[in-house]
Amino acid sequence: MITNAILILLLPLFAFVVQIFIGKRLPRQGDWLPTGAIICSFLLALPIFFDALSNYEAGHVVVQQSWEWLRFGNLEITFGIYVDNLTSIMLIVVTLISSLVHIYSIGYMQGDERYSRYFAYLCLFSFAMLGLVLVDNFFGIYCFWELVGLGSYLLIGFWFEKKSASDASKKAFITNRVGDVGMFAGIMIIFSTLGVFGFTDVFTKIADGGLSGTMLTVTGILIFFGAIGKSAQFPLHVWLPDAMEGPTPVSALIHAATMVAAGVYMVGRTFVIYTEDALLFIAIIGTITAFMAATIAIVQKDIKRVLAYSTISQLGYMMVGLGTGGYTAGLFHLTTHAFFKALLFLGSGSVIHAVHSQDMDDMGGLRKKMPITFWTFLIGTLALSGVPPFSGFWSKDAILASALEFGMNHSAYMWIFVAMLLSAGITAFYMFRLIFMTFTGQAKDQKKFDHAHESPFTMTLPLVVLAVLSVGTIWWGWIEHLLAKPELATYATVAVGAVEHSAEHGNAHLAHTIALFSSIAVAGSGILLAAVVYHWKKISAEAWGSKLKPVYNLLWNKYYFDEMYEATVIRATLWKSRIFAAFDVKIIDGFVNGIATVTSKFASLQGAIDRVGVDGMVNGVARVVGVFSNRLRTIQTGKIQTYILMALFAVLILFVLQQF
Amino acid sequence: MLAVGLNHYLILSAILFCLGLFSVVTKKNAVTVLMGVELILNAANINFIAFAKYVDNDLDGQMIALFVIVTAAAAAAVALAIVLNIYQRLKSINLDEADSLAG
Amino acid sequence: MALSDIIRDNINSLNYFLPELLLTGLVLLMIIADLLLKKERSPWMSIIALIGSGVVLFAIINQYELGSRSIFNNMLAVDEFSIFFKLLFLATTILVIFLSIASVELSGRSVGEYFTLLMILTLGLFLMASATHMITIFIAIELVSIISFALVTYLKTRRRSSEAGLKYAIYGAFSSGLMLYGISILYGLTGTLNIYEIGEVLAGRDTNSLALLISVLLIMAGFGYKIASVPFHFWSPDVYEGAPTPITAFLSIGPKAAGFAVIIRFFNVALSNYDGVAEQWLALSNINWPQIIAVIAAATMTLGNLVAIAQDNVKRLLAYSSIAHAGYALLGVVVLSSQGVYATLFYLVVYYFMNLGAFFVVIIFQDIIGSEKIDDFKGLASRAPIPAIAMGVFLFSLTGLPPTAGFIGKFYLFAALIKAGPEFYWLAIVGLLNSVVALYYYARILKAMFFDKISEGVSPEPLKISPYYVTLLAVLGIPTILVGLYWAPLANLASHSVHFLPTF
Amino acid sequence: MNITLFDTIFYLLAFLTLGSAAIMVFSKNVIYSAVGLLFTFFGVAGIYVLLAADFVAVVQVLVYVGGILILLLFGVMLSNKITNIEITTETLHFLPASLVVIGIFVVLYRVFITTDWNPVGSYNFDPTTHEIGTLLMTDYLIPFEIASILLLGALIGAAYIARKD
Repeated sequence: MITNAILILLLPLFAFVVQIFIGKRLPRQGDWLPTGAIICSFLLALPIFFDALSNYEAGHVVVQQSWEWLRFGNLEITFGIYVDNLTSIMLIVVTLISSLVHIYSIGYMQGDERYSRYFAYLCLFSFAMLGLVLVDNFFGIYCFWELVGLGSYLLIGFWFEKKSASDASKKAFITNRVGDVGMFAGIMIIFSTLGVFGFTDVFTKIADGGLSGTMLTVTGILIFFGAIGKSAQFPLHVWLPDAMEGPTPVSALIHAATMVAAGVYMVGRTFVIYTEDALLFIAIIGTITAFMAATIAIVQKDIKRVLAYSTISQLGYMMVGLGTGGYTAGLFHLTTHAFFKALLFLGSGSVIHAVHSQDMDDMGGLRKKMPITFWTFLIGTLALSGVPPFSGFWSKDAILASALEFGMNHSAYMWIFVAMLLSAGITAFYMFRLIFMTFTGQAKDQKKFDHAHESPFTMTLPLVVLAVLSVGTIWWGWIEHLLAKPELATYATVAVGAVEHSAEHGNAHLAHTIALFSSIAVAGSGILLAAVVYHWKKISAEAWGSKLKPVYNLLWNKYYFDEMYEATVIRATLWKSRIFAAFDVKIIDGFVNGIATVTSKFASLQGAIDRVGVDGMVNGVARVVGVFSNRLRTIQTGKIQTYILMALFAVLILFVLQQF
Repeated sequence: MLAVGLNHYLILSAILFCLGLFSVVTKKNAVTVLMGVELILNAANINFIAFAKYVDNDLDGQMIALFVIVTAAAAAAVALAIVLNIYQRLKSINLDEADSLAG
Repeated sequence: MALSDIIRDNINSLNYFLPELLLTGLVLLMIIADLLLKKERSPWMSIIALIGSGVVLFAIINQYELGSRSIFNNMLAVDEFSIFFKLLFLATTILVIFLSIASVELSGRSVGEYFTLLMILTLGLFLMASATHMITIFIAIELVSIISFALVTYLKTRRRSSEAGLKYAIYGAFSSGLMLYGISILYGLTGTLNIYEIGEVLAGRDTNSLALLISVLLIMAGFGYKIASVPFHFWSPDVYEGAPTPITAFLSIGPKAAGFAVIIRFFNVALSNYDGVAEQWLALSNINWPQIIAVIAAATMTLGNLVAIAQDNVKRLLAYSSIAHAGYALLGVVVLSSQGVYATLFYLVVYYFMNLGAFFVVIIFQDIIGSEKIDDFKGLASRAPIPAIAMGVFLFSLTGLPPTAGFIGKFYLFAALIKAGPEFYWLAIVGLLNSVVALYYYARILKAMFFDKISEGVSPEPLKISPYYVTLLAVLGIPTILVGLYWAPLANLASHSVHFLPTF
Repeated sequence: MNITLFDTIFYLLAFLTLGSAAIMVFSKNVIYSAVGLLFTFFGVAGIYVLLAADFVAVVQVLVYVGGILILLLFGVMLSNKITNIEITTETLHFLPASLVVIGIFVVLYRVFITTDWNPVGSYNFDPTTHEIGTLLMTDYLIPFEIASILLLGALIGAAYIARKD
């Protein structure tokens, strides 16, 4: 098993190295090599997964091995591989979707001038993602975390000739980095207080009371910052919709199934370190994200952007699941969502490939032209909308139940459930809006419509596979026995007193029942409303849009988040930097000029000294005036003496500061 | 107070030091600025020699003063060569005119 | 000590002084060779310099076997700490010689003086790293400064170079004056110039903290000038921009690292007591100098990073980034633990690779397209992929992203800082925030190179990059990544080098 | 308290030093400044003698007056047209400079006055030349040698920069 795990990781790396250097010279530009490597990784992951599945116990560890990597002062850093049930699920998800995306890309990217480079990047990304999943410590997860960021940066900006693409990649990178800094700080706190990096070691030490109380809450929230960035949670969600500028298969891989899920995975992996307060924080962030993104998705016209906002929204769901204590539910949704969202993205890619446009106003009636795409897409939509018996229904239902149960236990937070329920309805609405605008009705752009055709085999095959999986992962039982909510207490080596199990099972059953029916109800009404508006056209969307102009504008402008960031963060940074650049120029000048008037008396005094002094006899009085006007005029930047003066001033300031 | 002791030398040196600083910061002419630097170095040397006599009672302070004089000569030579070079470029040795590198 | 003993000690010391002696011999040899050859652009001078450096390298490595010793009556120390720095300096010199051979900027100038001065400068750096007496510290710093003035002005017919030299000379003379005044006050307080004795006297007696404070601040003006830390950094952007680029690259590493060597040795030996059990120094009770350095470090990285954002000249941008990195490296000095010193040493080596690399890419592009402006870097990735990718690696490393060496370096620094306790948490936060800001301007260069379209009117033809350049890029780029993945050997070297006299 | 001859000489020298330094600093004519500096150097040399540093005083006169000052004057001459009568220098940011420098003076004054310097205070007026010569060849051998390299390097550098080619 350990060999499997290592090979899973190394195969893509090997393929990447070969591909980046000599890929262009290989037959078919080397596309078979990364594809083959990742498929091999998938095949190698299967035994691990079945081992986990057949072992029938939660908390089962398939592989755990670590090696001393280096010494760090007087303690050693180990670097190892840790595969438990959660990892085995993630391995399957990542390798499977990555394989399908590779295959799909062979068709989609055909003829691109950097075809071989594309596969190299894709492979690099897969490697990073697999490393992130397999690694057994915080240090390693951070390294791979950044590597994933790098991979996505390269892929989003792949068509860098488009300015929007290169801007988007930069935005994604920087936004992610903001979150990463928090995560880095959190890891630093863990390392400096506990002195270890390994997950198990850290959990053990925390369970033994090495870190607790507010400090632990803060640490948890800081680490969660990383997930806020990577999983596009409020308020760092702004990068994901822009990231749709990348090639569509990339969107499917990165922005549906893997990278954005990394944040959720990380929270799941480190679940036990979150205190109740930290979990509440996670849940609230998740709720805001889920609701806000869902409402924005209603008004989008770009097919990929609808899916992007829906992804953000669903990620919010997962966070709510985790935050309200529905550990299994959150991670279950991660799995099901990975499949059906990848399906939706690849399906939209197929549509875009056919009509050469991302704007839904250019589509319509495509059902007959592209039957495979339509039917698979429909399955994905039903899953996402939460229609039974498709997979999304079960996982979303579980999250709603968990939120409701949380609300029942803490009535102040009932609004989380309500917001989630509303979002579920909205989700169904905008997804069917998408279906109606794209696949049914009349073609809006006849020329594009005539040109449209079903996609090649390499592209439809992944669609079918994913559609099967979207139906097939419906059985909730398997995941329930694989993933049980971990308890911190199990890691304790010393007794810390009885742990109170506050779970009130009386509510659990009731919550499930209520959630089940209410979620079906809202999904149904969402779909119905979409049909009324966009299929039968009983209600005019435009009329309502103009009636609710302010709301529409708010949504259309995505709650003005980009503008807000532009206005505050980015501009403030630039502004600050300009101030500092001007520091050399302005401060001393201002200092001088500002008090110039006040000091003209001093000036004349100085003039008097000059007159009676030695040089006063040489130079006339008239000169003194010139000296002063000159002096006031010419103090400018780049002058070495201004620098010296400021250095002296700083010494004085430091001296005075130290006095107090 | 009038009888000369260590403090008198130190205050003498402090005044010389400040005059040197003032000259370095305010004079436009590069040569005058270098003169100001020499004042600063002289002020430090007075300190060294005074401390050598009153505190250390040894020659350490005098030795460093000697080395300071030597390095001052070397620095002055190179600095003046640079000043002459600037004069050939700008036809001026006013420091405030050498400000094309800025920001 | 009897006179004969002192003389015997001097003679015995020669054995430990071999690298410096060889370097001096090399300098003399080069002066003679220059007179004999006297042919413009003769490659012989650089070859002699390289062979000589190779010999010196062996002599330095040989010093490890001789063991630690204080030589020339406590004027200099030969210990792992100084050997580490000597190796770093020699590596810098060798690489700068290679860069200078390639540089178009320097062609047409007589090379004899250039390489001779470069070797004298290296000697000065060696002495800075091992000086243990205020006289040797002062005179070594002066040696480095004065020679650097000349080298910065080397393109004497170019206005930028002349102006940079002038500013550097004026500022250098001024700051050494301040430092000297500080030393004189310290001498008055302790009655000695030997840093070991200064440490003993200060530890044994309750000195006036006010006097000690002003003296330390003034001395820090001299040291801070060498490492270009705020508020003594003002000269550096102007000088870096104006100097010939190989010299800029040299200045941003050699004297800077030497400044760190002096700072660490001076502050840890003269102004702290060592606690062997905790592997930690304790600052003297009557002066809280770590606090001062912490403030300086925070200001240095913040200012460097913020101002860098507004730059549009890559060389100047790298100058500000180099200021910021001095701030990061100071984090290891603040905490006063051997782990901190070790982190700083590690960081300096990492910085050596990534910074020299970045400057080298600038040299390449400057030679080919004749510009250092970010705007002129647009679309270079498609015209010259190898330097562009190398630049990507160096900039990622400077940003501190894994899996590059820069990340590991920063990691050690922050780990040491946080381990030192809550007193410096604020500094860690400042540092972390800075690393976000840093990303922004490094990404600007990358964006220009990789994502922007080639400006109109510029031919999109691929640029010819000679194999010589590619080799040098590989020499700098591969370690930048390799150290990021497996840094144990370097970490061992760094931790081994924390030992300085008096040994503990 | 009696004012001895020794003290009188000190005050005279101090007045000479500071007075001529002030002329150097506040004069607008560079030549005047140079003359002021000349007398400052002499004054400082006298102070050295008072402090029992006869050798240093001689070196001060030789190197500063005979070397550095001449160099500076060359600098003045070469960087101005001799026919131009107004060899002047103007001043920059006078006021902030005054404030900062006065601040520094106040700090230094306070420090010097309040510090207990632990003076041992035995006066010896033995000529120091012999002892300094010995020290230069023994204890201070290495700085002495570095200084020679320093001068060599400065020579090469200065010659390169100043020569026309």
